[in-house]
Amino acid sequence: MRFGFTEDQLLFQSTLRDFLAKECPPATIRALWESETGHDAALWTKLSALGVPGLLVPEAHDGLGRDEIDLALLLEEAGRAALCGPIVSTAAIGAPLLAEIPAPALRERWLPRVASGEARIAVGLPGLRFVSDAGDATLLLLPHADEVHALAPDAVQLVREPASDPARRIFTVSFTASSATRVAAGEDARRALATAFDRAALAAAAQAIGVADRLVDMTCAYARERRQFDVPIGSFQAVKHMLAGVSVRLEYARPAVHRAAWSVARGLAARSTHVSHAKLAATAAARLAARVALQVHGAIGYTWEQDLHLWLRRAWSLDLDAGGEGHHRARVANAVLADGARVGPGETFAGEA
Amino acid sequence: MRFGFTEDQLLFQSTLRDFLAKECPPATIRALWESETGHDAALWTKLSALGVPGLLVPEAHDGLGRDEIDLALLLEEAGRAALCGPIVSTAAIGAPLLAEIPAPALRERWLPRVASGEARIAVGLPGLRFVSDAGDATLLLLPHADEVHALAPDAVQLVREPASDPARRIFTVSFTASSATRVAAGEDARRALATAFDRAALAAAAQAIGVADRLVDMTCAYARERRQFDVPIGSFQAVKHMLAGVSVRLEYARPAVHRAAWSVARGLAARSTHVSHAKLAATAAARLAARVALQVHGAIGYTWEQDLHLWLRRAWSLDLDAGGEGHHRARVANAVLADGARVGPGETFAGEA
Amino acid sequence: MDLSYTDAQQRFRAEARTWLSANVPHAPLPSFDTREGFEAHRAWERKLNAGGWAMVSWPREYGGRGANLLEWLVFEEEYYRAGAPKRVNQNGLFLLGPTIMEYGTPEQRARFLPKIASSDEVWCQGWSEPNAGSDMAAIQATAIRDGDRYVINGQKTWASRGAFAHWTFGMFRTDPASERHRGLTFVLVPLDAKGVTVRPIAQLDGETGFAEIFFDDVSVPVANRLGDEGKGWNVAMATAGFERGLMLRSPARFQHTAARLVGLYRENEATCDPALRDEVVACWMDAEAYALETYRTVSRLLGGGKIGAEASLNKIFWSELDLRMHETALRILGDRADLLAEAPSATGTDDWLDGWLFSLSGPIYAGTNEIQRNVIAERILGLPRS
Amino acid sequence: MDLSYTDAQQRFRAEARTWLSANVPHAPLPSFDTREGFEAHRAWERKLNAGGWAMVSWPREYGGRGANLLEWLVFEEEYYRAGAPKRVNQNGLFLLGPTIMEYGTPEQRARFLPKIASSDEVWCQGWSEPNAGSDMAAIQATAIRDGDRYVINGQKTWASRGAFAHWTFGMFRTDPASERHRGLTFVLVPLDAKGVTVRPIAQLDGETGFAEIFFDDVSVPVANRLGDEGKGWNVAMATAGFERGLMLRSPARFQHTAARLVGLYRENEATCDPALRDEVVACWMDAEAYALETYRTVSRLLGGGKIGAEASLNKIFWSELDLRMHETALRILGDRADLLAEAPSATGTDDWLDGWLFSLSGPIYAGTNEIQRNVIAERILGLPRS
Repeated sequence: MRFGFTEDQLLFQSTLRDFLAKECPPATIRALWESETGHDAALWTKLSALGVPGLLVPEAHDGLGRDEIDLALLLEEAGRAALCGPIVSTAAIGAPLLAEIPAPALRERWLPRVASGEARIAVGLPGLRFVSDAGDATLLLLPHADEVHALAPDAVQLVREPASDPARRIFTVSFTASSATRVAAGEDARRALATAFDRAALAAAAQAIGVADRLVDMTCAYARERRQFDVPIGSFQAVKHMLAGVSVRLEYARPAVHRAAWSVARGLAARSTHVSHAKLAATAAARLAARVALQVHGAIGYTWEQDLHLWLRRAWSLDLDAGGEGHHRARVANAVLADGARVGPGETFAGEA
Repeated sequence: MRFGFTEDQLLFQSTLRDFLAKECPPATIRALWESETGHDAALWTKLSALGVPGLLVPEAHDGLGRDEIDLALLLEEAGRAALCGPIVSTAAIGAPLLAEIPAPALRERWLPRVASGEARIAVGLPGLRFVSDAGDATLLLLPHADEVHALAPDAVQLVREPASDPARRIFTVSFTASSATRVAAGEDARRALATAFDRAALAAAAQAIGVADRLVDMTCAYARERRQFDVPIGSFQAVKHMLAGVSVRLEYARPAVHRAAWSVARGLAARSTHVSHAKLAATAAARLAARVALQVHGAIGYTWEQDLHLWLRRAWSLDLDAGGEGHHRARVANAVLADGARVGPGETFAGEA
Repeated sequence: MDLSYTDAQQRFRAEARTWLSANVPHAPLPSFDTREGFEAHRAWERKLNAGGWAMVSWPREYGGRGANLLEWLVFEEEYYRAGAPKRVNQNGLFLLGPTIMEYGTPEQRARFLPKIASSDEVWCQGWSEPNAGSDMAAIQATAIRDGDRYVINGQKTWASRGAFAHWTFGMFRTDPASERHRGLTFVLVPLDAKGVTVRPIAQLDGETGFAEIFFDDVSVPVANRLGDEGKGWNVAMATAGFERGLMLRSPARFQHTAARLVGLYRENEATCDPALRDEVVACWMDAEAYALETYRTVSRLLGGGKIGAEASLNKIFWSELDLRMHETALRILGDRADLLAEAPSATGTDDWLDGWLFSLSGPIYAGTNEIQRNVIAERILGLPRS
Repeated sequence: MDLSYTDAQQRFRAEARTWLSANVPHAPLPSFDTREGFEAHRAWERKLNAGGWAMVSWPREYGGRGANLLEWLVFEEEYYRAGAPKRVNQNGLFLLGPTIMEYGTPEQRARFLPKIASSDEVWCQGWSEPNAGSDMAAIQATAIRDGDRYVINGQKTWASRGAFAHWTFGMFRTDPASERHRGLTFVLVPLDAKGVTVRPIAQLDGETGFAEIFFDDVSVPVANRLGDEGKGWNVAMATAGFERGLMLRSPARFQHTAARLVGLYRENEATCDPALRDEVVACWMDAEAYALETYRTVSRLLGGGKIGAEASLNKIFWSELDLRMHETALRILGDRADLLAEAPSATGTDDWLDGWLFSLSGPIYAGTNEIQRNVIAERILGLPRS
């Protein structure tokens, strides 16, 4: 029992943090917003050199062969940089889904190209209306009935759905399913899609933690600098207590996300409950952080030119990705209120054995 | 259109306030707590001299013949004094129910005795488990199927249900209904009981306003006096903003209670919706006031000897009287979400014509 | 207590309803934070004024119809019920107008009020400065007396509608040696004056909702001063009272939103989170409470009362309510909540997204809610200053 | 990251479970804020200590079993799971004990710790004074050195369990000329000493949960001082860290409440407000989050980390959670929520009412949550002092 990361994992995280601080400043995010595809080939090449796209790709396919615990750290850093796009759709969802479905030829063909940064995968998930990052994907994995279908970009019809968060590139996707496009069916497909959904929700949760961290940091920095009534506004108890309230919710969301990552990595039975808890807690913390950040910044935070809204928009839109509050709350409720549910002290890690 | 009280009504209210401040100080409330019946004959005699028990009794039966608007003002003052008992069960609920049911002989016999202070009425309400103040009533009006039955104290079995708020004198009541005890049936009984329920909920709401007012006053006084860190604690923004938050909820609950009183007095179709809104808003404001009052007082407020808890207990228990949050929320929801519900601007007073 | 309308009030309502139903544009106007939308909204204001409905509570000589505040509430109800356009000149109509009525000379009233009513002159407020936000007494922009003129220098910011407005009103330091709220004077400045530079600022929604205004030796006649020299703080506080208080945010606005929210919930009830039912109902009750409290206040004012620090209660209540209603609407919309209007799947999402973005500014503008809580604590509850 | 228990930890859990299941009293003990209940709880503590379970993380020589903090968490889980009694000597076990371990001399450890473990000596804290609540540095009670003794005068208040406890620990001003947090010394005082008067104070629930303690020329040996003279603030801060931090409120306590809340909801699901379902689930998640964060903290401490200002985060989180869980339970109980245990209709209401009344004190004791928010803002977030 050790609830914490290895030196190696922490080094991986700080390397990413430094890399993104340097290579992915707000100006880059704004350029991605303005771009046609929301994807920056140069940045992706550099991320690929770090192994990011292939983080969850088995080493046999030229990936790093890491698990969802490393993934959570990666995505916290992505959130901290307000970066999304293929770092989520490909590295966090597409690659591991591809690795899981029983289609060896497909894996052989695509996984090395994911790891090299050459291919980007967009994934449709059961129950979700939109597909993220479909506009720039080289491969689409899409659900149809209880099957998974693999499609080339020219075999699908995409309709872009512009959103308030320009980083959220979502599409309505239609395609003709056939036996030629089917790559998994039945229980295999159901299991793979369910795990992919959990990974998507975990990805949103982990990003939300990074987003909330960054919002707190930016807002504290502003509150230390900005003076009114001849003192820094951060010396007012109203400001202090709002920010302290964010910290409380954030610091108790963080371990829920890390635990969910562990549960997905180990394929635990309670995985979905843990993921839903993590998503609810992390996106709620991020939303609260956004609310307080904007209130403390005041009018300056309400402008397009100030960078704050890069993270505000992420905090708001992560909540909408990979299942909303109601869906995740119902998943936890169904588990916790079920007959024979084991919910008391000593049960938290009882399923790990 | 005039949303406010007459000079006469305001004088009535301030007279009551002065009277209760003098005749019903915390020591009296504590004595009522300790007493067998929760009823103080001497105080009741003085209140009777002011006309309180017969406030809603028609003048023809020696009452003041006033309506629920005056009643709301009376009960705000009762709340401010932490006084309940027959001022609620008899004056607010029992007397007007008696006046409404089509049983002239019963009215002739009891209403003058209510007005004189000689009789006290306890009322059972449909859907409610307990009957308040039954232990000291001279007459009980109890629902049975869709009928109202009138019973003498010796014809009912009472089981006292001790509650955390010693001012809340509640009983489980059982009795044998017969044609001899029946005083109303069918639509008459249903309508009378429904109005009685609304009056009971209005009574709780009006008391809650008075309770919240008093809690805010006491807490502000304490925050001005109590010093920590060499300044009055009321100068800390944390304390200020908590109390300001209470004020906001309280000042927007108050007019909802006054409007509900008007609607009950006029028997408007939307009466029940207005009463439920009033009860929800007023008890929520009182609960918030209690929460903040205790937090600002700190440990001293957590003692039995400090008077604060006289009002804390009222704030907590009024929420439980006359239908809980879920019941009242459902009543409003059913009205607002109904087909053809008129809910937009210009509809607030559309039903008064 | 009498919560029924008089026959005269009913007739007034009927008249307003009839006129609005005949005249309100069928299609929504473009946003008034674009040049095109700004002019479309001015055209609507001119039509409204021609019908005598621009500001019903003003005297007839200034373009009103001499209605009392209750009738004004009734008019607002009909206005929102009709789905009529937003008021592009709200700063002129609801803030500056009442201030000129109270502090202006007869000449100023005659000069300015009719053009406010007609929106021939659209106003923005010029109060905030980069270093004077919540701390408005930290104003640094100066208006130095030079004979019968003031020469203005400095910078104002967060002027809503500033990008297209014709005039601004604000406080300037006429006594450069003064500190805090002393030595300030309320001055009206035409934005086409020499030395004025307006820099539009893009908002969260991408539109240029507000502007910075730079003053470089801008000369205005002393006749543009409202109230006495050095007494600008008092004049501004009266204006702020109007803003936070009655006029800027009439209950009808929020009741209209609440009714739309009820409709949205009913449309999506089968698919949305069931917990939202309680939220929708709570929002409706709060909108209703805001109306009730406003009728109470208006009754008090008609009886000779004054509006005071309790305007701070209003500000907090409506701004939190507006935010909560829009948040609830977005939660009902679920994964479609942040679709822009042009998104193919945005049918039925109406303008909830834009409304929500705007509602986020509610707890900030017109004095942050933190400042309002200080006011409530100190001026209503009598708690000591820090 | 490894979230599975070792075999040794599993065996430890099994051993604790077996012992507790054989020894935990079948019927609840009377409240430890009555004389009878106090002694019944002491008897239970003696049994616990005889089994070696009083304080598993202490060294064996002081009555513990040398377990590490992870095992302590496991023990707490089993303790609450078994429904075992509240810890009457929690101030001694969880606050003073660790402080003596850190600041005490070998003699003090040998003298005090075993009697804490056995509850032969039950402790109350003597920190607050009438004028030193949130502002603990305003302490006025004095302990004046006289040779090898301190002579103590003054008053302490809000001493939980003070009515029946044997000893108190607290800060006293040893330098009468000193101000604020300087010149304070941490002293242990037997409550049967000459000159000590204990006045029980009745709480909201009517029980004498706390007491005032008056000191009138009370003489104690210098050996009763913990840490250096004048350094009491540092010693006390360490104690406060234990209180707010790990020990006083182990996650099992709240997970036990959350599990009971889940059960209560399931029993009443058919009749209670459906909105409560979400509340119950939210409470369960927060209790789970508190456990997760505690395991994370313990892992960090076992790796050599220290507990610092983040203890203030804990304090806020568990106190708000505890309140919310009990409020939710009362809302489930509806009109039976405030029935006393002796009420005929109180079946199935368990002790939720008492638990709720106690939970109300959570945001107040151990440093108000307002003080904790200041600590978080200043020491974790780096915001400037006021």
